[in-house]
Amino acid sequence: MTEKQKNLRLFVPVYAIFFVIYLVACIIEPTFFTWENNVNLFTRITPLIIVGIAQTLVILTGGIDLSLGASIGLANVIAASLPFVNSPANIALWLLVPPLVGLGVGLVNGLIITRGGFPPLIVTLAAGAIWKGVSLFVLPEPGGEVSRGVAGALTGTLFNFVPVPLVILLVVVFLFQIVLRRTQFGRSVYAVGGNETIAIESGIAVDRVKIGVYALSGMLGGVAGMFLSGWMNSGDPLVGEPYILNSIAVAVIGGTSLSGGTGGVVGIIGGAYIFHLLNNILNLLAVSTFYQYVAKGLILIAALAVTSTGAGIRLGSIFRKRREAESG
Amino acid sequence: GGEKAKKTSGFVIGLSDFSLGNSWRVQMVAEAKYAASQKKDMVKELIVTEADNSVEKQIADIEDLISKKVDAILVTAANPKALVPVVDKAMKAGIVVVDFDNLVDTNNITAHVDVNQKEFGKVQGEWLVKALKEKGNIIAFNGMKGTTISALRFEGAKSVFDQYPNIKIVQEVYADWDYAKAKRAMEDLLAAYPKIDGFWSQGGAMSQGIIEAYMEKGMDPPPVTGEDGNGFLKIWKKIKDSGKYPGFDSIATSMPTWCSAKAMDVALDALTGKTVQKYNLIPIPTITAETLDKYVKPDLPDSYWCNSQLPADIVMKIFTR
Amino acid sequence: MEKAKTLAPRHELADMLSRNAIFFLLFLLVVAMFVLGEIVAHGFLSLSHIGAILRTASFLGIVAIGQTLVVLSGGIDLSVGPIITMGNVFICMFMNGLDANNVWSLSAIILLGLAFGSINGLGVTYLRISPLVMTLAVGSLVTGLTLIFSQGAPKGLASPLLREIGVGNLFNLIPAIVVTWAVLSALVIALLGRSVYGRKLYYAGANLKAAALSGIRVRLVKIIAYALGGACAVLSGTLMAGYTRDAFLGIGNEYTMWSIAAVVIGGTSLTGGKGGYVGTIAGAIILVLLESLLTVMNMPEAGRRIANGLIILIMISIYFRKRNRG
Amino acid sequence: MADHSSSILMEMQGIVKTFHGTRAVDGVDFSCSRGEIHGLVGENGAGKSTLMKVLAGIHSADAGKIFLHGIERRFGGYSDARKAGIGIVYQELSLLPELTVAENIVMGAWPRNPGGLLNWDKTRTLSGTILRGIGVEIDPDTLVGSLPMALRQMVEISKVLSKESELIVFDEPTAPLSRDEVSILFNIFRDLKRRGKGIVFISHRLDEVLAISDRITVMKDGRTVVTDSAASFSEEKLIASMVGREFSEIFPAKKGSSKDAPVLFSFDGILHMSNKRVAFSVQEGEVLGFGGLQGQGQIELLQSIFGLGGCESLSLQILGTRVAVKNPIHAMRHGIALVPENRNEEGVFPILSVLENLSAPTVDHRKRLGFIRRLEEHSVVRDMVDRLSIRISSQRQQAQSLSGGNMQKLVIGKWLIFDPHVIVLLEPTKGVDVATKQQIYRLIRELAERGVAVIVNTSDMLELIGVCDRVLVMNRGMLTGCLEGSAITEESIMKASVSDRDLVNAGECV
Ligand SMILES: Nc1ncnc2c1ncn2[C@@H]1O[C@H](COP(=O)(O)OP(=O)(O)OP(=O)(O)O)[C@@H](O)[C@H]1O
Ligand SMILES: Nc1ncnc2c1ncn2[C@@H]1O[C@H](COP(=O)(O)OP(=O)(O)OP(=O)(O)O)[C@@H](O)[C@H]1O
Ligand SMILES: [Mg+2]
Ligand SMILES: [Mg+2]
Repeated sequence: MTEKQKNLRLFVPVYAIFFVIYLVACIIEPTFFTWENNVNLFTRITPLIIVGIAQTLVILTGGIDLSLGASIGLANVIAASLPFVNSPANIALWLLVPPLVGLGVGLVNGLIITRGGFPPLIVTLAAGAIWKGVSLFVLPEPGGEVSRGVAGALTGTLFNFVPVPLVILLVVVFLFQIVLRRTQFGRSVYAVGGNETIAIESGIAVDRVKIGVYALSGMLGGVAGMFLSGWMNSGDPLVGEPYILNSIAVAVIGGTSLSGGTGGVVGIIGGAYIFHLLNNILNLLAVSTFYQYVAKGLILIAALAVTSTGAGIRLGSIFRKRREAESG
Repeated sequence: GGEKAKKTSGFVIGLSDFSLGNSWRVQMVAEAKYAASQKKDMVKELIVTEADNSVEKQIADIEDLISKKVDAILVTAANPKALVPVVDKAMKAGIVVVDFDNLVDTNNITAHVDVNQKEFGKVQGEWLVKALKEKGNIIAFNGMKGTTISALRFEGAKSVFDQYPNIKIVQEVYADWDYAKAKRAMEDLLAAYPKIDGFWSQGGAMSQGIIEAYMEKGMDPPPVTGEDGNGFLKIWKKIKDSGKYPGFDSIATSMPTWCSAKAMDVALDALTGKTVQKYNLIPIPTITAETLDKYVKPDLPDSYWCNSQLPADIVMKIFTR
Repeated sequence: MEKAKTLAPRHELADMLSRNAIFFLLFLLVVAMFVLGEIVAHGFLSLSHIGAILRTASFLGIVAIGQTLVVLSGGIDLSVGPIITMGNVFICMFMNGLDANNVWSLSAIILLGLAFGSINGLGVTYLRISPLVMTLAVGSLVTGLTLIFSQGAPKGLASPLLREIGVGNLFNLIPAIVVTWAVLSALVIALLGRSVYGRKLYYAGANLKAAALSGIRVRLVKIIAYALGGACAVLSGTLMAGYTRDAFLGIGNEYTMWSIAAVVIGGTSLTGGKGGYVGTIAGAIILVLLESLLTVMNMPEAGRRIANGLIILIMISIYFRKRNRG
Repeated sequence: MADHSSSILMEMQGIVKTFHGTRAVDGVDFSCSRGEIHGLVGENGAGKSTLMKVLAGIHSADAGKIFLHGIERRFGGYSDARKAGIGIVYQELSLLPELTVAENIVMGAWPRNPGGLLNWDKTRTLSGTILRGIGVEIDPDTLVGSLPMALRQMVEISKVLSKESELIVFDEPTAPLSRDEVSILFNIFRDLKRRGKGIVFISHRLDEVLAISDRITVMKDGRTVVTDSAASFSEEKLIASMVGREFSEIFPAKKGSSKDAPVLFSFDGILHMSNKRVAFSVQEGEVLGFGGLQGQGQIELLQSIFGLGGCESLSLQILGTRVAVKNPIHAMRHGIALVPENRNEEGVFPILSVLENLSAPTVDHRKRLGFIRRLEEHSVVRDMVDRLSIRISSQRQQAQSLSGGNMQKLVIGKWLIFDPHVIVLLEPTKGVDVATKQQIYRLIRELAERGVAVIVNTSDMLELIGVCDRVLVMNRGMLTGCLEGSAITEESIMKASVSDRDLVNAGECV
């Protein structure tokens, strides 16, 4: 099998599922296929795509980041606590501070994980609790305010036509596709996730790569938090909570294996869409929210069953790898 | 919207609720549904969305209601600031928007339907101060951290307590209006504080939890403020009738579950071209030991909220198996 | 071999000491926290307060039984919170406040728990979905079903007997629910340490392939772990209904992360195959004790979160320092 | 020696390396000159790999010095050592199966554009050139995970060759290679040698070491036993210095031929990979071997006996009774056992104890009301530990703290406790030292004598010849050789393994 075949196997199912849902939605609900509704969807999936990429980076190294919710939350409340007059200096501040805060959160995670040799799941779970505490300290209850100018810039349109969120999400996905595919750091991410010892023995600075992915993950969390503060026009210390697990689900549906080393960001857009399409359609169909939970659960299971490269085993496949190998 | 004002029937109304976490909110939605069913001639459909306490989902819900081109949106907001842009968007789309219960921090809205939450806390606070003879250590039980209602009610109460130097709030607890959380916190507080003179509780099911924690330890509960949940009123009545706990007394303020129905009325008025006031205040009745019997409904379930416009059969359908 | 035999006893003793060192440590931590509580608030160490803490810990402890089994099998269960809520809501609906309904209600609720747990297990084993996301999806499903069946307003009441278990005391001293927890703990500890199933669980968690190639039905073993996880969660939700009498939506929410934290603090490895329930008991007590301590210390929400995070970090740094030293 | 010192490339002096109190390397001197192939042999765990990892900067030595070209060097990590001109082909392959051949070869030193981005075209051409240079034709875009082991080994070698090192360490590179491939590798060695590179060659195949090396060092228990020119060693002498005693015969005596012995086990099925029918049987007292080049369907065939698939229309008979086997549990119900090839992934439970490891397939045999009879378990395990002389300090010791050979004994031991009628052993002595090998061979013979049908698959030709009473050779999913008694020779096996004559189809094999 070549790399191209593998990538097809990873990413085709996501987009297949996405298109099926999308088509069905167009047929059963006319308001679904309006430009307005699609712009709404771009805006909604953008933060999920950003954190999906963050989580993908970490998962590719064989780790996991459960503190993403906290970095989103912290950046979000800090963005909403910054002065909100439309001066260029403030805008620069507003664009810089939240990602840097996220970066800080991620750096600390990376340092604890690599220096202590602790399991990422627990470290980020604990660190997440701590940073959430800090967010609650910064802004105990939802509030604060964001400059409408900046907020508009993030969620509005370019040239009165192109939705900014669409631009953001395409740029981010493209950028990280390049990072993963064409940079030494990106390739090291795969090596570390594939096998840490081998990565070390190949002369890769594994600890630095790990610190790098957690830092990037934190930073992307910060960007997502900033975006959300613009969209919500305010801050909420707990806004990131649902993103913790949703980012993992999106990464996995997007074709990244939780055991690390395989996957990428190409499937993320499809994954994020699958996530949000459902609520959107059911809302448009005026189906009770109660049923939305059930539908979400079922579609998730279905999507995961098709795309997941989970660690379970089929008995007959214990030797499968070798068999594939031997038949060429 | 001007052109819609000509229509007098067949309205589609959206109700965006931020959470269905407790029986008050369920009854509030039921009131809206009941009101809609009573006005079938005008309301063609009521679409209820629930945001699971997520600001984001609520914004998305309202956007979807706008895409759906509903005639009016009733909204109770997860966060006052966050919904401003999306309400603007709805207004721009010519949709009538009425907020109630948890208001949106904007003036670009058709109308507000408000219950004065500060007053709610203040009435309770004033009563407690009097019951304690202006002196004593009290514990404040708040609702959910970060919600406006909880904050406003506490603000109202605190404005009272601050006037009395001998009233001391020794601790603030956030128990999410939840029975189990309040009771669990009480078990710790009873260990930590040998004597608490009174409780200012925002209500919900918390007051019940506080009282039962005392009773299960065989102790005499001090004065506890509360809300008009039937479960709490029943216990209160039982205690009062038994005469076994002389130290206890209470006051219950009431947050009408029918504020949603009221919001719908206002919205319908606006849709049919009647003039509506920008700001509509619903008065808060209070229940004291004297008027308790008038409000408590021994035959109805605990989860029922007594300040309701729902007929008994619908209440029974909602709250019993 | 002669040499090995003579050496064995001393090794076994040293082995046992180092194996159990962590339990002494956990025990010391519990004692220290109680003492600290007593210093902060006189009455913290009273029998009735200890009882109250143990009672709250029971709810967590019972959920964490399931979580421990699942984690040992190499998985994780994020659906326990929703399943607790489902148990809590449905048991009140089933019992409707009548003792006559006890038997069938309990059986039905346990079956429900087993069923949803099994769905987790089936997804993880047959559909090969990572437990993290599978149980997340099932959690969403369960939440939806609970809402649909209760229409958002939980109905019914716990029966008097359940109520007695939830709030009553044995000999006016020990909460009945703590006794229930103790009995369940003894069963689980025996199951893990002595039974064939327990052993197979460790095999499956330690090396799935090797277990499968040793003729162990690894899928079945895992499915049973998840099913028991579901059963423990509904049981906990049921007991919570005994404590609160009515059902509450969202009552289980925080237990998902709490149960994982209890398992981790108790020293069970999240990669599976290593650890046990004794540590989890301590983990559950420590978490509840911390919560209680922070309440009497009047700690704001922000501080609570930070304290919870710190205790987990401290515990893992202890475990891993030990491991790294060998 | 004098002329050596002038061209000394690398010298290590007094190297000590301790792991948690175990002295893996204990004061070793070692050197390699330009254009020299230095063979390094020793039992498992003697410290060979550890010494080399110290050289490559992967482990830092507790004591001792390393000189390159007479200058003392300290390496902080492998990248330091690599820059200094040291390359290492690891014993456990250091390839990532999910990545392409090209990327594996350049990993850690990706070719880049002036802009800093990786240059994939260059990566492909570069790796393609290197592969062709060692006579291998693979598409550089192939995923390593889909290559057979022998090719993977070649990729591993290319990986190091791509770095243009001055000193290259080959740590057991020949284990998965066939004769032909070994000779290709040796040609590479000679070429490197001609170009003045230094080579360290580690192998348990002593004939190879003797054939190619200029000098040989023997290690034991972390120390050097002897270093001398290869010409002064014979195989016997090497073994003697490795194990510290004379070694008369590694292989136990075979059973004399007995055509009329009853048939214990017979197999008949159609192999998926070739769609060809394969049939064979095992007689009482007989050890049946499977040979041929790697990846000719042997594994599929043998795994299907244990219910792991690979064959269709499968018909197995044990003592003349037909048994249906769809999964390992069925197989075990009929007394079939399988010792997998990949010890770490498929054999042991590293974090569980010796007791739990040995007990795994048979826990169900010792239960009462769902609980384990612990005393019985303890004594059964103790008996097996004694019988195989597994070196442990306690039954509760974790398996991962055992040496490789002892781990292998755990994997075999757990199936001996199971007391099988049929046992399939895949590469039973992979990575196991001579002394342990001898023990395992005795065990195999003993099993056969006790009436167990023993089937062995091994890529070690000498093992096939020395252990098996009958050898079946496979090629491209067909049985192409059936050799017995004195007919089992290297030549006949080699001939059969490239033959295209399907013996089953021709009716020449049962
Ligand atoms: N990373 C490690 N941690 C602990 N002990 C180790 C480590 N690596 C090797 N050892 C131990 O050091 C000793 C030497 O091992 P080494 O791998 O060098 O042996 P070897 O001679 O290469 O054996 P083999 O022929 O089996 O490859 C053994 O006891 C081994 O178990
Ligand atoms: N990774 C490790 N961590 C801790 N101790 C180890 C490790 N690897 C090996 N050891 C210890 O080192 C001891 C010696 O191992 P070594 O590999 O040298 O054994 P050996 O005598 O060569 O046996 P074999 O021939 O079976 O490999 C082992 O018994 C084990 O206790
Ligand atoms: Mg060894
Ligand atoms: Mg080695």
